[in-house]
Amino acid sequence: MTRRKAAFAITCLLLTAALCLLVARSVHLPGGLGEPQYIRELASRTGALNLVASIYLDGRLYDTIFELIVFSVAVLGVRFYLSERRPSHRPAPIPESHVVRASAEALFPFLLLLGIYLAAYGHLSPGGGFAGGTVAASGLMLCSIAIGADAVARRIHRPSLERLEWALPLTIISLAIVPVLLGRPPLAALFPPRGGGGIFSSGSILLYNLLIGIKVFIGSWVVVHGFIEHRGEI
Amino acid sequence: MSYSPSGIDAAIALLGIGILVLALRRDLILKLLGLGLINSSTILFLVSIRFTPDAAIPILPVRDAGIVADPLPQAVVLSAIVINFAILALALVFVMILVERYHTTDSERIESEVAAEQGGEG
Amino acid sequence: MILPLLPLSHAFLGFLSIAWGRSARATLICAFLFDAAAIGLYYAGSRWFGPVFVGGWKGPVGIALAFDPVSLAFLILGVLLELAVAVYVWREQRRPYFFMLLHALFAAAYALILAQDLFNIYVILELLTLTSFLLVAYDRRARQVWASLKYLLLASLGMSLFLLGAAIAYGYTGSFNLAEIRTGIAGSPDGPWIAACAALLVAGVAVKAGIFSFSLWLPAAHSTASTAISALLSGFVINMGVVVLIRLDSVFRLDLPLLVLGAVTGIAGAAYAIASLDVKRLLAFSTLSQIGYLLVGLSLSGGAALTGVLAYAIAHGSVKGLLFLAAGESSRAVGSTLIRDLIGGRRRIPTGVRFGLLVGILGIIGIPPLAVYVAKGAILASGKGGIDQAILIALGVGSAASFVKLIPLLRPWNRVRAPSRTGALWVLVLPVVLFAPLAVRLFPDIPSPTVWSGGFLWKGFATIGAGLLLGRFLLHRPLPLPQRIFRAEFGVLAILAGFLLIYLLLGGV
Amino acid sequence: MRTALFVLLPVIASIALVQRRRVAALIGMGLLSFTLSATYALQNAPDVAMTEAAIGAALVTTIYVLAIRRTGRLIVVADEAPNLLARKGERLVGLEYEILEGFARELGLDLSIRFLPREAVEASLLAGEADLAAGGIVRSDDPRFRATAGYLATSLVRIGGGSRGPEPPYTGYFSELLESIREGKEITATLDLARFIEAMRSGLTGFELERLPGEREYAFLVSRKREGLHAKLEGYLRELRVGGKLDEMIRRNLR
Repeated sequence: MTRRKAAFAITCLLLTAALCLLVARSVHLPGGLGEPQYIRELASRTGALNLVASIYLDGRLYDTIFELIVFSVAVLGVRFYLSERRPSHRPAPIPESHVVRASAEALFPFLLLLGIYLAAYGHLSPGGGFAGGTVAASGLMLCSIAIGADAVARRIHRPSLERLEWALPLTIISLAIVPVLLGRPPLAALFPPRGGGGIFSSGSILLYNLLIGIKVFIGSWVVVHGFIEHRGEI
Repeated sequence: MSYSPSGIDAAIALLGIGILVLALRRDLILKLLGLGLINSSTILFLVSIRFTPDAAIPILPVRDAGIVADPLPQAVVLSAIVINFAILALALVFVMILVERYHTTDSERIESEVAAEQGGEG
Repeated sequence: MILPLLPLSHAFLGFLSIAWGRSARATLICAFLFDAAAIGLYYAGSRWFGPVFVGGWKGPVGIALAFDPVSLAFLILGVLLELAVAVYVWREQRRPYFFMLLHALFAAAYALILAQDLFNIYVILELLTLTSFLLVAYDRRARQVWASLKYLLLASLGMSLFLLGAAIAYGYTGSFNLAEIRTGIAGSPDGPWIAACAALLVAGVAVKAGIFSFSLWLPAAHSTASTAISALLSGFVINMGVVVLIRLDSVFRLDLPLLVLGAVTGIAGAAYAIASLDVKRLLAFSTLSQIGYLLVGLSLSGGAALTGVLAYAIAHGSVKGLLFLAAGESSRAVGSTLIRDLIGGRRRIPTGVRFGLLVGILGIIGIPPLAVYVAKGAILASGKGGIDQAILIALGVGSAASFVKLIPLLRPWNRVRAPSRTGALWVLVLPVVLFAPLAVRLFPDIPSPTVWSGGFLWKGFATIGAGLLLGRFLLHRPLPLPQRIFRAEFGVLAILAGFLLIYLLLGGV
Repeated sequence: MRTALFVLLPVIASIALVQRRRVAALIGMGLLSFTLSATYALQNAPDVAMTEAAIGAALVTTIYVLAIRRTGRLIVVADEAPNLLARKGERLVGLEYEILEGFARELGLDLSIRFLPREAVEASLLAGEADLAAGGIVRSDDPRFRATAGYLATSLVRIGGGSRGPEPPYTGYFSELLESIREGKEITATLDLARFIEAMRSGLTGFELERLPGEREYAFLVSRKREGLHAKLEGYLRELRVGGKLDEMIRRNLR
């Protein structure tokens, strides 16, 4: 039995090493390939300063929408697969601490604002809807640690939360389809870019960033709340 | 000439470690961590593959008309990170369901118990 | 122009079905009508089906979509199974989330048949993995959850390898677009990266495509899922891996790896199917062996063979969907999925279900007027003779031999009246029976005179006869096949070994 | 700087993933994510760095930490007993529940209560599936278990010429028994005071009732092998009794 295990481990080791060496051996990219040609077009077409956001929410919006579907399906899935399992035991309560509570109260508005800023300025500086939504949700998580998840959950209107879970992806998909009705290619930008580097400079990227931010804020909170209710089950 | 590792080398090393952990550790949590490592390694690989040392970050305006780093791999990597998170959350929920049923996270023990159940049905 | 709407409308309906709650099942009918309308528009010669860059972006930034014969064939198969599944689950009390998953699955599948961009394919494959993973475990039974978690672990590893391959392709050609990668390769046809890139991409997809040694998770997942889901996964979703392989085959020269992988998959699948005691497991392994047939057909490339492959995918998909639905209904009537119990309790299997089983089994072993015979003939006709011809015939023998065990179930004459859901079976029986006349319209490339010539008919019957004899011979002689390889820990090992095999076959060393 | 990080990454990963303890591995992986994030920032990818820090490092580590159990569990098997250990909506309430929760907290364990049919409770404890058995168990001299000192006095009532032997006093769940009583079915059982009162409330009439002689007490059962746990629980109960806390709990739960 142990010999079989050792043989198994050695085979794994050899095959993994072979894979890594083969990949490493065949990839020799010269550094300094220079600037890709599409960059000039990118900047002028979307009006966004952040080129990554231009690609993520305009050029490759189609990928992003599928990614958002993956995220939404997963969030709904976490709720669905946890919902019919009442916690099999009551986990020990998180110990109360005044320090944690005070710092959570101080940090929560700050994190929320930071999240909104990251989402709203995603086309001008690094950040974007996903990072912003997560940062804002982390403020909520901090509160659940400080004053208890149930207390936080009680203050959130559950039906409207559940409605938003499907309404936001529906809105985003509809926004992607709308250009067809206007006679343009699907998933084209909704508004023309204004340029100039202001907050409304980049057509629809701001809108998408905000919608994704809210979606991610809710989604990651739902996931984390589910895990808090079922904490310590593994 | 002295050798200095690039991001690609680091990514491939991480990939190897991740695969070994996925294959050899029996605990499901560690398997998932190994999978996370594999996913991270592909992300590092993508970010490194067109890396140019003296390029500027892909946010305009670019200082002194230098070249800009390729934003495309960076944009697609964002999708990959989110997808990996989504899948991990569901995998953890499934591990919870398995633990509730079999009281263990040892993959080989779960496998044996599942096989025994199937045998029992026949 | 409307290409992105095909998948996006499904995603839309998916979220809508959560909103509609109790009447969620109606969205399935909406989706079916929409897709059927799309096929109708295509045949009416609409110019909306031209290739398109989403959002009007060109170059590496934009995502290219195209609707070609491959897309059409798989769209038709998808619509067939969509209708069958919709009819099947109509009476079941399912939660809205179930319908949402179904829609997300179809959204991913229809996006995949249009995709021409490696990263787009990666994202879609992840969505496909996620939804099939959730659907397999939908009833939350521990066995299903474990099968589906194993699937997830291996599929995620596969997807990482795929993304690595895509990254290498991007690094060298500066684009994820398949056409631009093809141009890039044509520019420097013997770069050392090409073999590694192709091997990573193929290994990644092979995990999803049900190719042997990569897809060791498949039998457990396909056989433990609930009936409708098994039919959908085995009939349709598994083909999505084949779609990606067809796309990759147009960029890299994959003939040799596909031939070898196809032969191994076909033979191993048939061997394990012959040894199965459980009807759903038998069907799942038979899927493996049929995928092997598809890959061998694909390795023959060339126009006619590709048409044959597409015809085969539709034929096999509808037959396998039919078989899974009929087997599911039979085991519901008998109360067990073991073949022994099914044969013992066959008096309880309703007549309609038994008729479905009859058509399915005759169809899958390749009895002439039915679907699979035509498609097999089309693939055989394009073979150059020699080794691949021999492999194709051996696989045909194996697939006939796998079903010998089920022959005692085929007694349609004694009438059994019992409530059963035969509506969905009819949806699939019709295309299986009427495939031959339809194929003339669908696939004008199929050389009908050759397929229906005396020599081919003779060959077909001889293959089936040999298969039946082999199956009869092996009926009470259990094959000594290792069952340990289906355990979780072997999956990773098998993927690594498969990667090395492909790399060597591509001449990478 | 970059090169140093590239060397550091595999080192952190290999140290993290050979750890025996999951928590240690998890902390290592969290650290790795932050290092990766720094690497991305140094490779001209600020957006990726931010997303990796927010999702890959923070969110992923959070859900892992929440999901895995850092503490052990105190597994208790029981059948529901009104006012002692009962479900109220989704919560658990009752005297025994308060005692057990306090005890589990003192041990630093998570309390996990599994409800079983009455006849399966002792068997489960014997099979080593649980640490304690609870749920209105009347103290007896069963040699297979260690019973704690009684925490509350009670008595036994036999209904309908029920079982004379010690165990089980009834079969199935108590809630099923109540259901049968409400439907007016014939039942035979031996009930303790708490359950008997509940049964009367549910309309138990027209049965032959017999109060068994002798003073009885409610207690917890511990497996014979778990001497240490038994001693700790005895100590905890003694503490509650001496401090007057027990009386207060009894008053609160059994008005």
